[in-house]
Amino acid sequence: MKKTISLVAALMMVSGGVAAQSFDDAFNAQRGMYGKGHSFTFEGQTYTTDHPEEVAAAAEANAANAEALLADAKAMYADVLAVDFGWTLTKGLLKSANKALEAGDFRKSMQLSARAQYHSRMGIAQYHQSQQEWIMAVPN
Amino acid sequence: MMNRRSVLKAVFTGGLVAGMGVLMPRVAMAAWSKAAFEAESQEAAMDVLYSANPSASAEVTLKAPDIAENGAVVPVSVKSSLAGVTSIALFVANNPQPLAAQFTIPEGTLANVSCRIRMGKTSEVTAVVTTASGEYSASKEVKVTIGGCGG
Amino acid sequence: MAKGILRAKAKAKGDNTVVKIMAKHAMETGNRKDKSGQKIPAKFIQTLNVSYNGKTVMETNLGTAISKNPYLAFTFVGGAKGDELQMTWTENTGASATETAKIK
Amino acid sequence: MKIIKSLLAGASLALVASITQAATSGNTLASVDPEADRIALQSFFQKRFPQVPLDDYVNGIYALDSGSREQWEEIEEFPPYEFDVEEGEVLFNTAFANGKSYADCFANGGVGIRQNFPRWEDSQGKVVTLELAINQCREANGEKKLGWKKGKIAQISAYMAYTSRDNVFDVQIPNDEAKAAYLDGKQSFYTRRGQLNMSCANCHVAGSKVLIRADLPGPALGHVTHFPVFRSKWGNLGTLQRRYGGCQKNVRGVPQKAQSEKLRNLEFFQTYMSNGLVVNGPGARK
Repeated sequence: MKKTISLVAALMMVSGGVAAQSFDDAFNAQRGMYGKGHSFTFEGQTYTTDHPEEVAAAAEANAANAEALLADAKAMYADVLAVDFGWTLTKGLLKSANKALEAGDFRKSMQLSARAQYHSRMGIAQYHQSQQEWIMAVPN
Repeated sequence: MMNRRSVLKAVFTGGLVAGMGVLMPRVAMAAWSKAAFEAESQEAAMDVLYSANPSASAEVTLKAPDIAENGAVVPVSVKSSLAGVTSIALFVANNPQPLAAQFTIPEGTLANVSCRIRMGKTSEVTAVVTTASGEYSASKEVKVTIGGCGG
Repeated sequence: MAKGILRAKAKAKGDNTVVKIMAKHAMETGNRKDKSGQKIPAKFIQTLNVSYNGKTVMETNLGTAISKNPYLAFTFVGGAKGDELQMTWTENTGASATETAKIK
Repeated sequence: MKIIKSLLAGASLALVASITQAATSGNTLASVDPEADRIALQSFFQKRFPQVPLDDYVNGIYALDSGSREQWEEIEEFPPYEFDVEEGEVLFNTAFANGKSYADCFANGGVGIRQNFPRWEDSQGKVVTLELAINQCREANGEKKLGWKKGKIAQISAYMAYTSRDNVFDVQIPNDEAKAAYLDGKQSFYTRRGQLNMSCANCHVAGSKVLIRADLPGPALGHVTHFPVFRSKWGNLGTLQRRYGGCQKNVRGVPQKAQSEKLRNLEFFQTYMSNGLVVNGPGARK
């Protein structure tokens, strides 16, 4: 299963479909090669390979941050369901994040919320991408 | 085809029903043998049913798939060109209870039966054919895979 | 429709009759658990015997390794179109019945 | 551009690499041409599996996988759905409380009409699948709706398919509204969903010769002709829309609701693709 998912990640990076390297391409290439927590430069600027969700999850672990992150993740899950592109594991992540929050394990809750939010962001991206690209898969 | 040894063994292993079945005049096969059907290894089940280990024979044909489409429904056929076949039994070595079925073949019925069996995992499937001169067998490994999506 | 659990297709072919029988039965092994984690008790067909003109043409002892909706096919010498087969099944629970089918 | 993509993404995108943008049928109401789509899909499969006759696609995966086919033929000796067809017939012929029955709702008394579903219903402005029509019939006669995925509705549908065996699928697209529904179904079929980012077509068109663990996916051509199916995995009979939900879950997507507009349109598109093939439902599958 791991293998499939990394392939999926690879598919995600080609979203732009432009030959010249865009920021997304650069980000994804760096992320693919070095994982999170790595710095790279793109057009003279320095960036890290962290997803926005990972940056949010790395904030101070406290009740307020965990609650805010969970609320964001839930809102984005509602958004992805509205376009009918939800992923199956997201609901469980949100549930676990809620549990961890109630148990006072803020760090864990934030990490779970971040993953859930990443799923939903990707689902929404998938929706937009598919609107453009589905026709290319049709045989003729 | 049970002799005294297997009767004793059957009774000893708590297979009262099997024991009684064998003690009755042999009208075809014994009644449903609890000891044999509930035995948890193929060896134990065969011990209950047969006096000696069946010998492999090219005259027993076991038809079963190489890879089962679904372990819950595996079509299996057994036939034999041996003379005087009185019964056919099917074993799935790696099932929790390896004995799957026994078929009594009265005179006038061909030694050729088909059924569908359950297989928990990849296993040797063995068909044992009983004739007046003893037991003969054929085996085949049937692979049971974890399905992908299923068509 | 007061039909039994057995369906049979018996066809006279030359001197022989080809019999195919399927039973509508879950063949519960006793190893499965239901949603609440309780073991579902074993409930399966133990024997299925077929006779023609008062003569047994097939006797079977079945175990839990027989699939759901058990299937049995065999061929016997004799039998003619329009004749009847008697099929008797017994469950491990003691339930039992005899059903009939016509040779076609 | 496509080359870059397949280089980047490796094996799974390579599947798409040989496929170029549809020239004759497009992605707008004006440019979409269902008949061209259907012929293109047929020729895709005929090019890929030249030894498989077109008619054989009604057998689904068994048209392509000989090892499985042998077991399937063995199962078809006495298929597990026979009980369901029998029970479906009884249900079909049982009168409602008001004295009417299913036969009153359908053309030709409901016999031998499977090939005309799903159909575009102008009066309702939507695609009506056979199962939807069955439930509409019930409601029109004061009966409760049946569940969409299995049980009685599948049995009735199985009986109706059984009476239609060997009839040639003839799904009609009578107007632009119907065409829009078709286009929506077509888009769904080629749209990637779920965490695994896969579309129906990834497996059932491009991937039709790629093993998924030990399984070959069934070819999209003839895909719907044998439903409802008795799947050994389910241990009972289920409708096409039950299977759709299962597929969407398999790619880790939140499944769309059975008989939702999206899935009805998908069934409309898929069945149109199988126009010209015969009804051979119900079927037995692994």
